[in-house]
Amino acid sequence: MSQNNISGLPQVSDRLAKNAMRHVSERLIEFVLFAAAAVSVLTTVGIVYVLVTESIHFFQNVPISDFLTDTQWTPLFDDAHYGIMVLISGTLVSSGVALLVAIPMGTIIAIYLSEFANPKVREVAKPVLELLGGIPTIVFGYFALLIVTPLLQTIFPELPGFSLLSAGLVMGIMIVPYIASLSEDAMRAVPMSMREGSYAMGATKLHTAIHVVVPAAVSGLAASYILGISRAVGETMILAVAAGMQPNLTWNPMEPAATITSYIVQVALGDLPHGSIGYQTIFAAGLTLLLITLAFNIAGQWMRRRFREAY
Amino acid sequence: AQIVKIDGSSTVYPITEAVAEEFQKAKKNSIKVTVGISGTGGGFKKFCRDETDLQNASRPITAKEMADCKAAGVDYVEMPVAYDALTVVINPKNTFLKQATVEELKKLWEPAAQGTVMKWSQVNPAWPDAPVKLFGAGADSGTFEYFTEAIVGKAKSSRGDYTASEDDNVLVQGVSRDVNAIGYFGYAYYAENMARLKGLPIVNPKTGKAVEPSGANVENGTYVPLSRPIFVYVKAKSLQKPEIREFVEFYMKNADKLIREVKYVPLPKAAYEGNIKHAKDGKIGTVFGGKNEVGITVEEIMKREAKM
Amino acid sequence: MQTHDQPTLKAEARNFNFFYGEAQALKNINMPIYDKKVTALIGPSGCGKSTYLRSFNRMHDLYPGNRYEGEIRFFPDNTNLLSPEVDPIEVRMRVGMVFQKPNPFPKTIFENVAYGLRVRGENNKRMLDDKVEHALRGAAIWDEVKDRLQDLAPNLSGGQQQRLCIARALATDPELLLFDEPTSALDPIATGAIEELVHELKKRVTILIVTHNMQQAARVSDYTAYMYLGEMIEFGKTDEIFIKPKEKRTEDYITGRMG
Amino acid sequence: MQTHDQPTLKAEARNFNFFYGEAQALKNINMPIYDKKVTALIGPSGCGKSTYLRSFNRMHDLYPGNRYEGEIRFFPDNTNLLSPEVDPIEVRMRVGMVFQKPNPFPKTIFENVAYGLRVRGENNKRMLDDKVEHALRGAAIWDEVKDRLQDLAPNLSGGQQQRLCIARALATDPELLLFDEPTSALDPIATGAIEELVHELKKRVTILIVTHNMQQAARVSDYTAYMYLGEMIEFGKTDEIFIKPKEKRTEDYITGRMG
Amino acid sequence: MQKSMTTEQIRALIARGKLKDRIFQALGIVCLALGLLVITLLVGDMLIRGLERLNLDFFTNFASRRAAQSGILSAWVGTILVMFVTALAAVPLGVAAGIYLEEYAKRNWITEIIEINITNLAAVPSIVYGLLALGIFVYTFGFGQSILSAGLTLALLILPIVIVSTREAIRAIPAMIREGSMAVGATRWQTCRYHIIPYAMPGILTGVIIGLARAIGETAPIITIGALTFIAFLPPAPFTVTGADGISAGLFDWVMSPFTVMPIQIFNWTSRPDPAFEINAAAAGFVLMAMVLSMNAVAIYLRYKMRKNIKW
Ligand SMILES: Nc1ncnc2c1ncn2[C@@H]1O[C@H](COP(=O)(O)OP(=O)(O)OP(=O)(O)O)[C@@H](O)[C@H]1O
Ligand SMILES: Nc1ncnc2c1ncn2[C@@H]1O[C@H](COP(=O)(O)OP(=O)(O)OP(=O)(O)O)[C@@H](O)[C@H]1O
Ligand SMILES: [Mg+2]
Ligand SMILES: [Mg+2]
Repeated sequence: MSQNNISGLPQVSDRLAKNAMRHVSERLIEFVLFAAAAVSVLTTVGIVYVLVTESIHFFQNVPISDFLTDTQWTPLFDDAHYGIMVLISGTLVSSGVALLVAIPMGTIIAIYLSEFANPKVREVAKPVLELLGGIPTIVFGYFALLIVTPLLQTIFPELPGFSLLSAGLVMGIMIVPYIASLSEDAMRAVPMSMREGSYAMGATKLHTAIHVVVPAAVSGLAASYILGISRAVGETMILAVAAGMQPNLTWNPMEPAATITSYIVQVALGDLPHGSIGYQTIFAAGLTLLLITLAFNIAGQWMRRRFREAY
Repeated sequence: AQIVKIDGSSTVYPITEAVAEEFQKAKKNSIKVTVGISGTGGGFKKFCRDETDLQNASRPITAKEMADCKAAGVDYVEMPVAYDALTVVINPKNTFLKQATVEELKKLWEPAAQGTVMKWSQVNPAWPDAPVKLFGAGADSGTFEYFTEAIVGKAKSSRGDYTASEDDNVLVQGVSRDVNAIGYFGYAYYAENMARLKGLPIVNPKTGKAVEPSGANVENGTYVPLSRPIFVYVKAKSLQKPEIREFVEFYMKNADKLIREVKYVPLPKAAYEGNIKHAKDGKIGTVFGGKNEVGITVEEIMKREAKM
Repeated sequence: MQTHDQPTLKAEARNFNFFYGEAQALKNINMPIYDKKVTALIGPSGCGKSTYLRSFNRMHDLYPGNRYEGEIRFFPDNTNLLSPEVDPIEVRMRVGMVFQKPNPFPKTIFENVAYGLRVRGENNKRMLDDKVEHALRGAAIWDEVKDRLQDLAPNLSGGQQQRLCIARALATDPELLLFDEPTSALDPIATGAIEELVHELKKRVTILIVTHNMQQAARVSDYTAYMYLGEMIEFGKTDEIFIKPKEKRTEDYITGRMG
Repeated sequence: MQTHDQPTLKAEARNFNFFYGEAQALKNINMPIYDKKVTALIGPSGCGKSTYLRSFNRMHDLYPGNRYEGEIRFFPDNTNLLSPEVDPIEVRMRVGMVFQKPNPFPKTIFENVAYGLRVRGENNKRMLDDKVEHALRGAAIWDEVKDRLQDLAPNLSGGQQQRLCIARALATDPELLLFDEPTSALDPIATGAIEELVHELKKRVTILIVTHNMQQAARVSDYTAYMYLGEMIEFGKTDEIFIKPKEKRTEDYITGRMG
Repeated sequence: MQKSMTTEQIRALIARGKLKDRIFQALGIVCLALGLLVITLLVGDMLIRGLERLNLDFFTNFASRRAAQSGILSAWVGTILVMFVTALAAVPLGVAAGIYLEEYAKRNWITEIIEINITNLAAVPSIVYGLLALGIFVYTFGFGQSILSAGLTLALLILPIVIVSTREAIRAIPAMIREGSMAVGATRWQTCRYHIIPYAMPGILTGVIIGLARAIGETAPIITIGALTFIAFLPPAPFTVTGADGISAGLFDWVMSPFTVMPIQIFNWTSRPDPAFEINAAAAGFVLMAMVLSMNAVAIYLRYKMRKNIKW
């Protein structure tokens, strides 16, 4: 290489001089990025603050033991009971039904789009599917009530007009694009050389997908599941419309029930005076939901770490 | 720009919206009106924080809210604007139910009925041995509070095992699809869905005669105890502003026509005139003393207000 | 079965052309591959060796826009490997491959080697253990990994990864083995082991190997093909190609670089 | 500046140990790297050559759990490359690297080579054009890619990719260049060109090169280090190492494989 | 290593494998078709029922008590403006947070807390965000019941989605790309800017697409912070004269304006007694779908283009 090439480059001392500036700007950028990540923490702090301050008032009037053990939830009735288990059961059952639909269906669609489908199909189907996530949930609610429930009633004649089952199923459909889209991205990012290795062994598409692509994309799949679960747990309107809003301690999806979220939205937009005990129940319920999801998330994180180590 | 800010109950919303629309048209958009639907509770929160001029309310202001308003120095004029007749509805295919008494409804809806009264025959042996499917307003609503007080005799005292919804159209769906269903909600939803629902005549406890839910029967005062007034609260300070005064006046003058249009039941003319007068006189405060009352007639409200 | 002079054919390219979309990467290639012999492909970087090799197990089918023309006949059944009627999976079951860049799966070392067997429906633990060990020994990596079979394969060193990939290909015992520079990431000892293995293997398998190392080509192969800019310049017995090539270009390439 | 016999130090490993988590990959290495000389690292696959090489530009810093012990001194400024006070970025600006597996960015050929310059703030189009051409010529790939500089680099053949990566490292003119088997994916012609380049480069740069090819080590390097199982077995002038190594193990490795 | 299978056996095995392939493919098509069917059903139903309202007046009228004259002017304008604020806040913030967590953060308990925190936020019911935003944006920051408050609220709501998809997209980038960049002396930020962000972009865009789709359909949280239902005027366009005082609006005055959005209109219309409003709701639902699709069209196109050029 020529002489001018050398002179074109900064000398050692030059480099050190630049270093100081670079250091500062890198630090600054890191700080900005950190601040962005911290926004989520601040949001949580805010949410916890909002929930806890109001819940304190609530728990001053309602013993926690009642809250946890009572089997009735009638906080707005004259004869008030505050058994949160009633709402928790509705939340868990409806989310469970939704995930039983969304996870298999989303995963299958993701694998299909990433490994099987013709690229043209993929490029059209994916965005159209993503539309599902944008339909106002009230529309889904009526869909569940007016179309899915009657359809299910032809299969299960004893199914009531409002049930966790039909709300959960529709919720599952709504969540499908979350899982399908994110999982498909993760699978598409698996290097081709990995697939080539598998195909060269004579593996079929399905075998390659299940034994090479999915394991390689497992982190993305897990993340999409977590988002899907979260979406299910946090969903409101579908349940408010189609699940019956009937506080009912049940683990049977064929029954109507209320969930934490549908209860919260109902009361938050209802006629109750703010600051009353009845109104404060929504904060206690919200806090409970937050703690439940937190427990699940911590467990999930722990499992993921174990999984990564073992794998 | 001059803006009239209104928020509150979604039950009162259709009326206020109609008024707002006509008012803007009449004023050629020189005055703007906005209406929100954050619920009576959410609305009062804003109203008592001095953020809105008018408050739509499907129930009278509560003691807690009165205190909040007071703390913020918000005075208000209470104005009943329409009747919301609660209508008990059944499926049109239901042939055995011709009427019901308050006692029968009480048997069906009281807390003791929960889990035990599951069949029609348990309420009245003349009725068939078929399961009852119950639909009703969410426990957070003014409708619920009023219905329980009127029927069960104690506000918020109800069985819990019924399908509840904030959205009365959901209840309409529920009742119209189940022969054994019975439910209650605002009159307007019945009036608009008469093809799919049957309104159940309720026996007037005083006269002992069954009265059909209808605009006329509400207006002539025979449909008791399930007719209730709904309100607009106007901030006294706002009434100093000409545009708000104009709006309130417009509201009361056109109420009768517009309320009929949106299928609610208007009050007697005198009530609206009284409202205008109270606004002029600055009659602030509520006549309910922070609690709801059942069976109170508009005349009585007006009388009390006159005394204030 | 046959005399040394007249080897039977295992495969044969006939008027074979290959296109990456519009760009022609291989031009009218005619070349026999003899049964149970080692054929070396040599030629400068970018001349199309990998492209040619990957045609034998229809790897190009995985990408849209790639196009074959002509035939690659496979014997004894005399099928055209490239024919649309022929199932690429069957081709790949019969034709194993080791790639130029090592590409272990993100699985354990054991599962990497057992992969091909599982694909073939083998799930017997004892059997798998046996065959995995056998293949790892064959690829001269058993001693290094025998105590860490449950470790993740991508944590191995580059050379270890490549040998693992060789073991993976060996485990399923294919009829034709394609090696794309299998030893380029290996040290001399491992290279020697692999070369010995190739010697051993050719008793049973036909081998097609790309190499940049002329000595290696000379050492291990029976036949050598010299490619240049997508064309097959010369094909012949390795001795002849290395001692007196017919083509000037082949000679230049080999002699210029043998020392 | 210095006599041939007493070369100045460019870097020196002192009691250097390296750990992947719990597993020790390098054991107590002491070794000088002389200025403007080529030092070859040889040794069997998995012995730690890549690990050692990657320590010089703090590549291991990118992963949690990796641990250095001891020092690598860098001259003339006599800083300890591994010291936490030293900015790894600065180290990498001065120490270039070519990896064992070619790793072009999924960008155009031009942008791959220009990248190091852009990182240094160079955005002048003319200047970039010049330097990119220069570097590509240096890596003996200019003729092949000069008409397709805007093509995506991952579409190149394996050998072309590797030369591109060499060009990328050359473009920024580092003080010390680390080569991890740079020619393993290359054909003899390209290999020859790279070797010539190394010869050329060492007038200005210090080079540390891992190679499995003993001839290559013998041809290009001034010093050679033999590693085995994470230890530095022997270090010395290449002539001496290859002709009469002090250690039996070195001799076995070299002689057993030279032919 | 002896030959263990005959050609027939192999063929049978392949046939079985291919059968499984086909069964799975059929399953995939069924699942996909089911999803698409629901979409077509819902969108088609909205279109058919709402068709009679889908004329120009519907887009240029404000809300009215008469279903046939009621339009969505303030709603679609409001939705576009709110989405603009949301995207502008959520995308940079989410991408930055994702980059921080993947490329900068050390694996320690602080990072772990942030991680758990983010996944946890995804499950918080949207109405709770409304309650939070009411306290923070509306009252504490004094943004009032404005487009700004709503946009930021929804941005917080979809932040977890953007962050998670960013992180996963980054994780999928092979380590050797990062090594290649760092080895020429690039700083972390340079590596992010030249490599990580561009290569992660398709995945990030997926997150943006489903995040915005989520945000555009939300009702409860923005009702809570004070979105209106009847509003018969538009936010001030920049530099136009507003009201009688003759002062013209500044470039950003619209962000502080009261507003309504499409889903609130839909929500309101579906709960009206008069069934005629259901037609409006259907028509508005269809328009909303069209808005989701066109809002995402750019992102979808970019994702499609970028994906083609990235391979390793
Ligand atoms: N990320 C890692 N985690 C754990 N162990 C590793 C990792 N990378 C390499 N090793 C192990 O460290 C040892 C040295 O590896 P290294 O890559 O330095 O070998 P090498 O001498 O470069 O070999 P080759 O010539 O095959 O490239 C090997 O046993 C390898 O399995
Ligand atoms: N996917 C692809 N798309 C377009 N062109 C390609 C693609 N893969 C390879 N090429 C081009 O085809 C030609 C032959 O490539 P091939 O990989 O077969 O070379 P090779 O002989 O194996 O070289 P090397 O020894 O460097 O591995 C080269 O010019 C290369 O740039
Ligand atoms: Mg090649
Ligand atoms: Mg190595």
